[in-house]
Amino acid sequence: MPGHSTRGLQAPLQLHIPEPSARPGEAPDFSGLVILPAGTVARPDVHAPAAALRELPFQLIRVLDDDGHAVGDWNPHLPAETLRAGLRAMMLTRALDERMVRLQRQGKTSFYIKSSGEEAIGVAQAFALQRDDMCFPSYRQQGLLIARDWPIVDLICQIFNNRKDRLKGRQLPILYSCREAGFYSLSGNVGTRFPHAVGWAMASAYSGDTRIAAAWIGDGTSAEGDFHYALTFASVYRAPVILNVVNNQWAISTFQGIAGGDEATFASRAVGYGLPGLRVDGNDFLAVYAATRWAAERARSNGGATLIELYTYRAAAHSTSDDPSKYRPQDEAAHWPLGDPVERLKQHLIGLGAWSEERHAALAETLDEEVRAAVREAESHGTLGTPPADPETMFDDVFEHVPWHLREQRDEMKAEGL
Amino acid sequence: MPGHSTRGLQAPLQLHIPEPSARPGEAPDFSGLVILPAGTVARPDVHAPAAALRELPFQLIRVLDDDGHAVGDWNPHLPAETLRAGLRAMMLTRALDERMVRLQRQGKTSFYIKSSGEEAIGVAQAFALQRDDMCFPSYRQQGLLIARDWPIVDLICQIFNNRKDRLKGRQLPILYSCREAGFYSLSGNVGTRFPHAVGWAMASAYSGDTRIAAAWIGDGTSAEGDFHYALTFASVYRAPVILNVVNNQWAISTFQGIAGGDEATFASRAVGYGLPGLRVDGNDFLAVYAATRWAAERARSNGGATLIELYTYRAAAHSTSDDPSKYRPQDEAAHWPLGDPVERLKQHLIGLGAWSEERHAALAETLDEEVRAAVREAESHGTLGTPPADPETMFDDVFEHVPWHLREQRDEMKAEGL
Amino acid sequence: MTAMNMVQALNSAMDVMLERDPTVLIFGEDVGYFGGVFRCTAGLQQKHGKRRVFDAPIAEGGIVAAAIGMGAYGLRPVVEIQFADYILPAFDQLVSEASRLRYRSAGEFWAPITVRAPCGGGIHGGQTHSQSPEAIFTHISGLKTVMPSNPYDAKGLLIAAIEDNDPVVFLEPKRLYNGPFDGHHDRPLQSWSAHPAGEVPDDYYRIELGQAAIVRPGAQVTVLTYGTMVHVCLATVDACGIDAEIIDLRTLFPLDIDTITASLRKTGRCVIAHEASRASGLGAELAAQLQQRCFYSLEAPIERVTGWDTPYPHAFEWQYFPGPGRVERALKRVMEA
Amino acid sequence: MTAMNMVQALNSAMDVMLERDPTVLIFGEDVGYFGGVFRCTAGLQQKHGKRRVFDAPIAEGGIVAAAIGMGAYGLRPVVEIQFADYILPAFDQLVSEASRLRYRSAGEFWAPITVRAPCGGGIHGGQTHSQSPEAIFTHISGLKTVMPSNPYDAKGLLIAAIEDNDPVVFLEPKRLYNGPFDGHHDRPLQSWSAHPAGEVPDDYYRIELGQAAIVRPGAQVTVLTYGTMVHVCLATVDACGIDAEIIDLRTLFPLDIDTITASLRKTGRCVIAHEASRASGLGAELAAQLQQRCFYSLEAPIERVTGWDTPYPHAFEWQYFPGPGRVERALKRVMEA
Ligand SMILES: Cc1ncc(C[n+]2csc(CCOP(=O)(O)OP(=O)(O)O)c2C)c(N)n1
Ligand SMILES: Cc1ncc(C[n+]2csc(CCOP(=O)(O)OP(=O)(O)O)c2C)c(N)n1
Ligand SMILES: [Mg+2]
Ligand SMILES: [Mg+2]
Repeated sequence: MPGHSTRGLQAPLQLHIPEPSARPGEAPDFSGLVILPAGTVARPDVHAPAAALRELPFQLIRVLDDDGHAVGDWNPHLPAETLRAGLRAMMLTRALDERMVRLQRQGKTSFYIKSSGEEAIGVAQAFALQRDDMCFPSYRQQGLLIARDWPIVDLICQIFNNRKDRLKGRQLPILYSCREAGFYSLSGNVGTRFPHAVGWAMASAYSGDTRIAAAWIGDGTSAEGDFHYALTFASVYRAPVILNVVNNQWAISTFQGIAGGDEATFASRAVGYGLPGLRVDGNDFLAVYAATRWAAERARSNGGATLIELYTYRAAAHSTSDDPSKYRPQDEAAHWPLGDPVERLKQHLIGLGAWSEERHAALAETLDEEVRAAVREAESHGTLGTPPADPETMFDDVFEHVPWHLREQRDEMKAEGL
Repeated sequence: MPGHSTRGLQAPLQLHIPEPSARPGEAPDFSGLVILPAGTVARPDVHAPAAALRELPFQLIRVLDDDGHAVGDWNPHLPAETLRAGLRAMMLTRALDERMVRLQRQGKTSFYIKSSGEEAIGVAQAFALQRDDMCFPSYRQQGLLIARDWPIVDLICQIFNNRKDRLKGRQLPILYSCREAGFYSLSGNVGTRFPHAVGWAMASAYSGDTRIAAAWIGDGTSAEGDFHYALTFASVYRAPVILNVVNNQWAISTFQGIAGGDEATFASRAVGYGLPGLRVDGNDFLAVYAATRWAAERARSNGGATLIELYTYRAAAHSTSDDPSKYRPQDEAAHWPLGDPVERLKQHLIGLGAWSEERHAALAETLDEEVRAAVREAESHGTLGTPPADPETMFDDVFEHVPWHLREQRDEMKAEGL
Repeated sequence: MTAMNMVQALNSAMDVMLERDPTVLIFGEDVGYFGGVFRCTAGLQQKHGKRRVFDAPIAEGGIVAAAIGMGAYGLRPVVEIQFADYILPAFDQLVSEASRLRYRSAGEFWAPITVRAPCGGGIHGGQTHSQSPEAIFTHISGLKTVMPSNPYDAKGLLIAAIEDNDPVVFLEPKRLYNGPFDGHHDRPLQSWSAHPAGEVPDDYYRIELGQAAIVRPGAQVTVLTYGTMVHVCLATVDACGIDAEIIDLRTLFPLDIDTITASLRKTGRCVIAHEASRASGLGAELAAQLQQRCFYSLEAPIERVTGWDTPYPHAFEWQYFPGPGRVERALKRVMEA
Repeated sequence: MTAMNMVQALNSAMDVMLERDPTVLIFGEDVGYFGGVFRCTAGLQQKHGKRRVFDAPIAEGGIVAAAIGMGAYGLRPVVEIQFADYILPAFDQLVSEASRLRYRSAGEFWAPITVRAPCGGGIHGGQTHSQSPEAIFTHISGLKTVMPSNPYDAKGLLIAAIEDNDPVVFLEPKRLYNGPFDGHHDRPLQSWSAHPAGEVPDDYYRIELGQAAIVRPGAQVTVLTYGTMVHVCLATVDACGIDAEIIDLRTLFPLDIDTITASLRKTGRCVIAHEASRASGLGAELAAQLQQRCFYSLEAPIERVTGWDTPYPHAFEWQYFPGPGRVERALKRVMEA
């Protein structure tokens, strides 16, 4: 009965603050991860009811085994040619990332974000989607653009904020927008575009279109309200959208446990919305491809949305403004039990007899040169500090038509000689 | 590969808009609900790991069977005295609700919200909690206050916004605040206090206190970001809190499918956060008590949060501003397969030999008179239109101390003779 | 022409646009089958189908976010937020996304969305059904903010807002839905049927955004106002015999600065009236602009008649609401200065 | 006394309060083990334990909501929002809950929370790491808004904010963290070590909220400013030889109206300078107040020098930022008017 108290007998409550398994100075410790062998997860029919798939998000879909063989139900059986194209795109992504960070150190750009260790995600997913499917990425899926053959020189011009920067110097480096490549405008705010993808997908369905949408959000960012909005709307209206959570274990200095990842998998968030949730080895090109393909087929046949957790590790710093040795063991990336996506696909191709160490080294060199050439071309249009466009353009695009007060402010700026 | 399109072969996408099973003019149709007999759901140990409880939120915890017998593991075996106290509190809640709606029609107050059909929720939950546990209710848990023996005359004074309104006329009727009864300040915004409960519970744990928190949100409101924040923080910090979703099937005119309820149960939202999710027959006093007690024990022993879905039906209009016959079959409430909470507890008590129709009728009359007396007393302090306090008090409590600009505005108001 | 109240005029605007433009769709809390808690979308689902007009989850942020995504696809969504008080959970989506999308993508994507919401007080709605949040939107570069004061304008402005390729926050003074409330809460309710602006064309027409209306020409003092306060000011001026020029801003951002400054240069005196609280309200921007642009014409300090800087206190509605008495005394102060 | 930059002064304020008051706790994104992306909480978890100082999920709305709940319990949470740009997801919690809780419960519950956030531009942060959203908070009844301009004030104001029983939005101009930036981005960086306000007591002290500081007395014109612009205005005035009285508002709401109006009555001229965009910015409220309160003292229109009404354009930072050139020309216009 209310009022009846047994307080005296009760032990005090305690606040639980989750902690990662290792901090700087300690040995990396992934012993808590239970990773079952590749090929052990059954692949359900793409039309299976979500209610039949509730345990799936607690498993880990893997195709490439420790020896680089493709095994199990989820093996997408891609031709070697496609695999080589995928490898190339991942390697080009990596080459671009490496070069840009060097240029940042040289002061040619102010900022950069690498996707090291996560290249399979953007790339394999672009391969599994159709080219005109619409992507709503976070800042770590540059692989999408590369896989869609978007000219890297265009990206570098944005990174340099130079005269050819299509975004007119308005955005921080890497906050691209490439409508033609089905790549939605990025913003510094994390998470806000995740539900846009659902709206876009609803619009596609509304219009009787055949294009679907895909969106990416980080493990950390899944805590934002926008994540919940996206899942709710996707579930209710059965929007043709693939909602991806990239669980790279870290959100700047904060480990995934602070987003709830120690209590359940991010894929399992799907369960409560009646959506399928797939948890995938994000460093396994074939598994990422296969899971994305499954979700795309489901969406395209009016089966609605799928949540995919891409289980991976952020091998580099958060951004060029970050130093991860301040909050995690320096060599933690090297101990990540799921390896490196480029290395794993390479071994698989070699195992198939469709690739070799020599061809790999040669390709790496070619790609490096490709990036250097693109940098040279971009540099010819200016780097950091080169005015990207006429400052007057600053007043354009706030509205479709420049209103009186912005014309006035533009004149004021000109009169000030700025 | 990206770019390879098979558009021509694809069927167009379609937008899915969920619909309730029946609209005005149609026969109520609850045939879609699968309701298993009472007593069939096993009661896990209160310390069971959440991972072992993933199917629980898809079941329905029921204790009272169709004949009014208490059956199964979840039977809390409450003494008849407690049951009668619970029945009385539910009946008083109902009597107050009925009377207030009449007074609203008579123009003595501008607004009221009933909890008809949902009385077991506030009342049984108050009984399962300790009196100093902190409640963060929505506007439909007046039963909490009644079960905690809060004087109804105080509530009516707020409803009348009269001279004894402790909230100084600042709030719409029924947006109570009763700190002494562990009842947090209500606001017209739905959902916003749900995560406050988690913060409060974290504070209690931080302080080594023994008090836990409980919060209530509607099925419709579960779509707000605040719901996600609450679950995330509760999961991460293992906050001692009970998070209740009252699924009364409707959110004003919108059925629960628009909040995602057709795709999964609201209790199952717990799964993705690694929390236990209990789905309970909300019209079954004993089941509500038992489930709340389970969650309270778990929280009090540092086992963290539980999500409880209270499965019920909003038997009345949303509020006095609403006419449900405009959007649902007029007699839908009467067809609700889980019956009426007062009637069911009454039958159970009669079955136990601890109650009778006569005592019930007599009690109903006593309570009605109790309410009438309280109304008379409240009326002696004024009703709608009676100034609740000096208008100057309008400038108090914006800040702890009235700052200069509000003193100035207060003077301005006085000078205006308002 | 049909006699319409403001609810009917808004309904007609949406009906016309659903008919004309297959990319227009409407969603929001309770707007589908039921037709909205204020009935603004009544009958539209029945007429245009539930694909075009449907209920949304109670998630204002999700509603606006979904609308932005649809806008980026090429649709023209019109969403209803049940009360302007509840637009705040969508504030981040409006500010960080809707208002910036075109700019940051240099025109690749934009959000041609209309966000409708009933606003303002005078209906005994208490703290959370009475607010006038317009000022915060006018601080955001990239948003347009509109508030009509009568059925005729409501329809024409809503059509212009829906057709606009920028995001528009469209605030509807709910106290005006049924009649031109003049602030005299103790007098009988007026209805739109007796008001010229209650005569509304059935078909398509636009009232361009960015254009204020001089609803009463006058020579002695300029009154800048909008929404419900237009009628309060009109009634006050009629009663007190001051020859005020009353300007209904209609679009709150971007302002129709030419109309406003021309009037002030003529009268030399100004009262600004709005329901919203005073500090950093829209009246501040108006006063700041005018003291700068018309400094040498000003014969008296510009006065603001506004809600007090407190939450909207339910039982003291008429002490809070800036009614005719306060407007009149402000006019007199300005005239006497 | 120790030489501190603003980061160290803020850190010291929190350290002192964690030490003095067991109900003070700190959480936010990356503030725990790592000590915050700007290092403001560096070492505090190590010193006070992870129960007192810990990381939070990336959910600004959740962070503020949890803080409100803790405040209602009786704690005094200090939360960090990583950038002021990201405070918007918490806007509904700040407005609908933190700022109204005391009022609507007639004093039964309140939210003694401090919400810290780095704000402002000048650091090449682009659109979403450069904003100055203070104006929207100053429109909200029940919130206090503070912005320090130097280490000494930062510590004293933060302690006063933490001890305040009302919710305080505490905005930290990140461009000032390391030194008193005067707007000359092409000159060498200055550091706090050479500045008198970089000498900070190690112990507890308060600077009361609601009190502006006259940072440079003068007779010819009043300059109202805050945050980074204080230093821009000081440098400009030093360089151009106008005898301006520069007032650092420090608390943006409630304003220190007496100090402000006294100055304007003395000088008769006024320039308002802030980084935030112009329309409905805090400058509007200041100008509106002053033209009304000091009408007969005003000898020239009040000028506003502000960010333009566009998003913050990354590569045009120095065309956007209201630098010394613009301040100087505004001063001259006001002096010549
Ligand atoms: C709304 C918002 N809050 C905070 C930030 C600051 N921030 C930028 S990235 C980041 C971490 C994101 O982590 P995660 O989502 O895991 O993505 P990852 O960087 O690992 O790819 C944070 C907190 C932001 N950009 N936007
Ligand atoms: C933030 C916010 N959005 C919208 C509303 C309007 N509103 C009031 S009650 C309600 C329905 C809530 O339904 P539910 O959560 O199911 O609770 P119930 O009324 O059924 O108890 C709505 C939409 C509101 N009060 N606050
Ligand atoms: Mg991450
Ligand atoms: Mg409901």
